[in-house]
Amino acid sequence: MLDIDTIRNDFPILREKVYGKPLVYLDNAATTHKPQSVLDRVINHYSRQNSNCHRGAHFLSEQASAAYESARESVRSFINAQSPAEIIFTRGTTESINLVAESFGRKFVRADDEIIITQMEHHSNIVPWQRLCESRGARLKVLPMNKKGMLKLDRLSKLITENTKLLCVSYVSNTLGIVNPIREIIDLAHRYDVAVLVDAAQAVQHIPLDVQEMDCDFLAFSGHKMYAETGIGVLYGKQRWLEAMPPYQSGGGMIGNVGLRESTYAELPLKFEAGTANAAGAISLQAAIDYLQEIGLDAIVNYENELINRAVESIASLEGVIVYGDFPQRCGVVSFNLENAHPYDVGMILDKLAIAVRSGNHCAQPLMEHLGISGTVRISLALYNTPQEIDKLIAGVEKCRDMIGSRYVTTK
Amino acid sequence: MLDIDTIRNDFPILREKVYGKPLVYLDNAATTHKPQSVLDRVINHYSRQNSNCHRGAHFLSEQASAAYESARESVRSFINAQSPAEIIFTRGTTESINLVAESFGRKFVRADDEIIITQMEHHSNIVPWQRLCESRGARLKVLPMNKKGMLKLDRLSKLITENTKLLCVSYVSNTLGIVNPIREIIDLAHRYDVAVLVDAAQAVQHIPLDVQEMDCDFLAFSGHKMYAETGIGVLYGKQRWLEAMPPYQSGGGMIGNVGLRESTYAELPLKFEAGTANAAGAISLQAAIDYLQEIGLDAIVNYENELINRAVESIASLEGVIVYGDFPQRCGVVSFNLENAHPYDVGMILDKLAIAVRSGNHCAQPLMEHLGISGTVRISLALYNTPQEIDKLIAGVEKCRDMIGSRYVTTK
Amino acid sequence: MSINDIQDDIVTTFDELDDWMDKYEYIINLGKLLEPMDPALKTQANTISGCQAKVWLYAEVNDGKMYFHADSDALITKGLIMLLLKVMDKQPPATVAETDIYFIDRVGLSSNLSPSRANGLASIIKNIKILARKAI
Amino acid sequence: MSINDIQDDIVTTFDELDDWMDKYEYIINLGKLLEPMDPALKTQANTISGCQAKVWLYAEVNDGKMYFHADSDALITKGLIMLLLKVMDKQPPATVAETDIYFIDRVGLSSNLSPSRANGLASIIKNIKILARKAI
Ligand SMILES: Cc1ncc(COP(=O)(O)O)c(C=O)c1O
Ligand SMILES: Cc1ncc(COP(=O)(O)O)c(C=O)c1O
Repeated sequence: MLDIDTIRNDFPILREKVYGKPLVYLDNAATTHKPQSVLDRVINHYSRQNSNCHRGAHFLSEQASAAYESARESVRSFINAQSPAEIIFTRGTTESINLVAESFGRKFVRADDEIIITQMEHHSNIVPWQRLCESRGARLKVLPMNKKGMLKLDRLSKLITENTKLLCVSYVSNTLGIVNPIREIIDLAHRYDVAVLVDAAQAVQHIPLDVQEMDCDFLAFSGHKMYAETGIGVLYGKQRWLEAMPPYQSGGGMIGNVGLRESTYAELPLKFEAGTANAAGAISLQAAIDYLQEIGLDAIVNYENELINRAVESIASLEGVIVYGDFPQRCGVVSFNLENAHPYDVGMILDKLAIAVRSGNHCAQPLMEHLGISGTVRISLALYNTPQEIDKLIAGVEKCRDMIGSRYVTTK
Repeated sequence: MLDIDTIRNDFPILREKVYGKPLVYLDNAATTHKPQSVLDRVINHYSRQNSNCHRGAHFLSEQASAAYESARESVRSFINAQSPAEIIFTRGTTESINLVAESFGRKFVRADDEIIITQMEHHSNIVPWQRLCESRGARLKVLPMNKKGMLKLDRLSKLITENTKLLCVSYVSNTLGIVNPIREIIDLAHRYDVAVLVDAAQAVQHIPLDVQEMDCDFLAFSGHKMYAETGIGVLYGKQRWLEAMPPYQSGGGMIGNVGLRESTYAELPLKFEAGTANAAGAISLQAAIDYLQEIGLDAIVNYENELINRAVESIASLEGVIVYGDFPQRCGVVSFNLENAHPYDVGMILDKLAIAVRSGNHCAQPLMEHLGISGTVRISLALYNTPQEIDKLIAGVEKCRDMIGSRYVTTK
Repeated sequence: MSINDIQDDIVTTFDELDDWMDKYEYIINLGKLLEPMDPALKTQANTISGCQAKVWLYAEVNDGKMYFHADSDALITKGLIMLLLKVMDKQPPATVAETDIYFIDRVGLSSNLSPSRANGLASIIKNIKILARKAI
Repeated sequence: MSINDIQDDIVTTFDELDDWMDKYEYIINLGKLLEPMDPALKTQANTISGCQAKVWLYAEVNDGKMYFHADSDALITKGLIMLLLKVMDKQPPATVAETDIYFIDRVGLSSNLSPSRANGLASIIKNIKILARKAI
C-alpha cells in the first residue's frame, strides 16, 4: 500500500486552495504536478553545476555533462533500452513523433507508401502523419475502433499491405483509458515487416515499460506527464533505425565537422540533439524516475488501478451519466458525460467546487466523432489522488446534475 | 554603476568552489547562470499554478495559461515587437532557426533560389541552411570577413541577385564579439527585397533590442544565455511572414480542427507551438527579463563594455598572446591564443585554477578556417563578472605560459 | 438606462453573490432564460470559432438599433450571452462598436475565464463588435 | 613489472601530487617527453576523431609486442598518451586488448575529463584496443 499522506506531502501544490477550497486535481493526463524532490534537483542543478553540456572542458561543464548523461542512463534503464544511444531527449511526445515523421519519413516513406494510425490517437499522433503523407504522396490509413472503444485488431492484417511502412499507435488512450494489447499489435505488424511507433504519453507514468520485451521500433513520452518538468521528453528508437535516419534539427552539438559547403554529423544520440541540451529538464526526469522507483512502480500500479475502478463504478452508478468505453481495466483515465449537459458546463461547475477536470475533445477529435459527441468530461488520476477525492467528484457531479437540470428561474 | 556585490549574491552558483578555489566563470556565451529570482519564479510556478496551458478551463489551467501569455507579453515588450502573435516560444536559438529554415523554406525557397549566410556564423546558423539548400536545390552563398574580423559589407550588394530569398546573419559573433552593423545590413537587404534573419543569441543579453527599429524579418535567441532556464527560446517573426508560413511541428495545441484526413491550424502564435507549452521555461524567461530591467539594461551595457575593454587590453598586453579581431568595441566576448600553445592546454590549466573559459572552435569552424587556426581560448562575460576576475584570468594566462613554455623535465 | 448603467447593475448583482458557485448558478439560470434562436440562423457563417462550446451569433438592424440572436450548446455560455445582450441588445450600432465592455473584468469573469480558448467570451465580444461596425 | 604494477605505480605518483594543478603540471611535463612521431605516419587514417585536440595513433607489432607511435598537437593530450604508453607499449597484443585500464579512474582523470568529447581519452583507449585486437 502507498502511504498517501506522505506522498501528498511531497507535492507542494496539493496544499493550494482554489476558491478557498482544497484543490482536487483530476487532470493528470494533461500534466502532473511535481514532487519537491524533482524541484530540489532542478534548483540544485542550477545552483551548483549549471553549464553548457558537451561543449566546454572545464569543471562545471564536465559536471553538467555527466549529470545529463546520467539522466539519459536513468531513462535507458527505466524503459530497458539496450543502449543510451537509443535515448533521444526531446521537448515532449509531440516533438518525438514529429522527429520520427520527418526523419524516418524522409528516409523511408515514398509516394504510394502507407502509414497506419488508429482512430483513438491524440492529435499529436495524427497530424504529423497527415502532413508527412501529404508531402510525400503517401496514404494514411486508419485502424478503427469498435463500439466498446477497443481497436478492431482483426482488421489490422487486412489494412497492412506491402507498401505499409509504419504503424503508429498509443499504448493507452488519453480519452478512454483503454490499454491497447501492444505486444500483440507489434508482433502482428512485425510479421509483415511493418515498424511500430508507440505513443506512451499516457502509459509511462502508470505501467512499467520494457521496450525490448515490447519490441517496439520507436516509443515516445513526455516528462511533464510523469512528474518531471515541462520542456523535456523522450524518443526511444532502435539503434539501427536511428543510425539509418537523417538528423532532424541541425546546428551546434549535432555535427562532426562543419565546412561552409558540407557538414558531417555526430554519433548517436547527439546526432538528434541540436542546440544546447535542456540538462535541467533531463535531470528533472531522472529525479521523477527516482521518485517513482522509490515508491515502487508495482505498488503505484495497484493503487491507481484500485482508485480508477472505484471512480468508474461510482460514476457509472450515478443516474443520468454516460461512461464511455466498455472494457475490463482502465488505466488512469475515465471519460463521461451528464445526459443533456454540455461537458463544458460540467467542467466549469466542478471547477468552482475546486475539482479540476478536463472537458472537451481531449485533442482526439476523430475519437469524438466515432462516439458521435463533441466532447466529454475526463478525470485522470495520479499516484497522489485519494478515494476521498473521488467522493468529492461524485458529489460534485450530482451538484452539476441538480444545477443544470433544475428549473429554477432567476427573478433578476 | 552596478552594485556588483549585491548582484553576485543573487546568483547562488557563484558561491561554489572549484578545486577548493572560488569559481571564476568566464564561459557566459555558452550559458549564463541563473539568479535566485528566476529560480524562485520557476519553483513558485510548479508549486502554485502548474497546469497544462490553453487546454483545460479550470482554475489552475487558467492561471498557468495567463502566466504563460504574460511571459509572451514580456518578451514582446522587451524586444518591442508589434504583437504577441509575433513571439513564438521555442527550445532555443537553434530550434528557432530550424523552424524558419523548414517553414519559410518550404513556402518560399525553390530550386536555384539563394540563401546568404556569413563566414562568422555559429553552426546553428549554417547547417540548417545547408540542409535547406540541399533539399531544395537552392544555393548557399557566404558573405566573407576581412582580416580584422569584420564583414565585407561592400560585397553584399554584389552577392544578392533576384533569386536571393533570405540573408542570415548574427548580430554579435559568438567567437570574436564583433557587433555587426545590423541596421545597415538589413536596410541594404531590404533594398533588394531580401528578408533578414538575425541570430541574436549573443546580443540579447548585452544590447537593448528593438525589432521594429531594426526592421528585421526574423530574430532568434535563447533563454539560457540570458539568465533564464535551458529549454526555452524565442523566435520573433513579422506577422505577415508568420501568417504566410506553414506550421513547423504539428500535434496538440496548434490545430483548429482535426479530422482523420485533414486538419486546420490554430492562429498565431499557437500555430507554431505544437505540444504542451514549456510554461515554466517561458516564466523563467520573463523573470530574467524582469531581473535585467530592474538593474537597467543601459547600466549593464556600460558595465559590461568597460569590463570587456579592460579584459582585451590586459590580455593584449601579455607577451606571446594573439587576440583575434581588430575593431573598436567588443561585446561580451574575447578570443585569443598563446603562441605555440594549443587552446585546449590553456583551457585545461585555467580550469585547474577554477577559471572556466571555453577552448575550441566555438561551433564556428568556418570562422576558424578563415583565421587559419583550429581553435581559440574564449572568455565571455556576464553582468556578474568583476575586474578582479579579469585579473585572475590574466595571472592564469601567465601561469599557462610558464607551464607550457617551461623546459622543466620531470625526474619520475 | 445608459449602457454603463446596465453594466454597473450587473457588477452590483455579482458583488452581492457570495462566491463563485453562486455567481455561476446565476449565470446558468440566466442561460436557461435565453430565447431559442431560429435554427435557420445557425449557419456555418454565423458560428463563432475559438470556443469550446458551439456559439452562433447573428444581428439585425432595425430602426437604427441592433437586434442580436445568439445561442450556444452550453448553458454557461448561454448565460454569458444573456449578460452581453443585456448590455448590447437594442443599442445603436455605434454605441455597441464603441462601448468599453468593462463589466466582464469588474465581475472577475475575464481573469477567471481568459486567456484559454475554451470559453471564447473574448471571441463573442469581438464578433459582436465586428457586426456592429459593419452596421454603422 | 606487470602491466598492473605499472598502473599502480602511476596511481601512487598521482596520489603524491598535492592538487590538480600539480597533477596537470606533471602531465604537461610528461607530454614534453613524448618522442616525436614520424610525420609520414600522421595520415588521415591514423587520426582519431572525437577529441578537441588532434590525435594520431599508429602501432607496429614486432616479436609479438606492440610498438605504438602517437602524437597530439596539445601538450596535455601528449602527456595522457605518455601515461597510456607507459602501460601499453611493448606489451603483447592480447595483453593490451584485455587489460582493464583502471588507472585513469583511480587517478581521477576520467571523472575529471569525461564524458565531454573535448579530451577523447576514451577514444584513444578504444583505438589502442582496436589496434591490439587486429594484431592478435
Ligand atoms: C551566435 C549563436 N547562435 C546560435 C547559438 C545556439 O544557441 P542554442 O544552443 O541555445 O540553440 C549560439 C550558442 O551556442 C550562438 O552563440
Ligand atoms: C496520448 C498522448 N499523446 C501525445 C500527447 C502530447 O504530449 P505533449 O503535449 O507533452 O507533447 C498527449 C498529451 O497531451 C497524449 O495524451
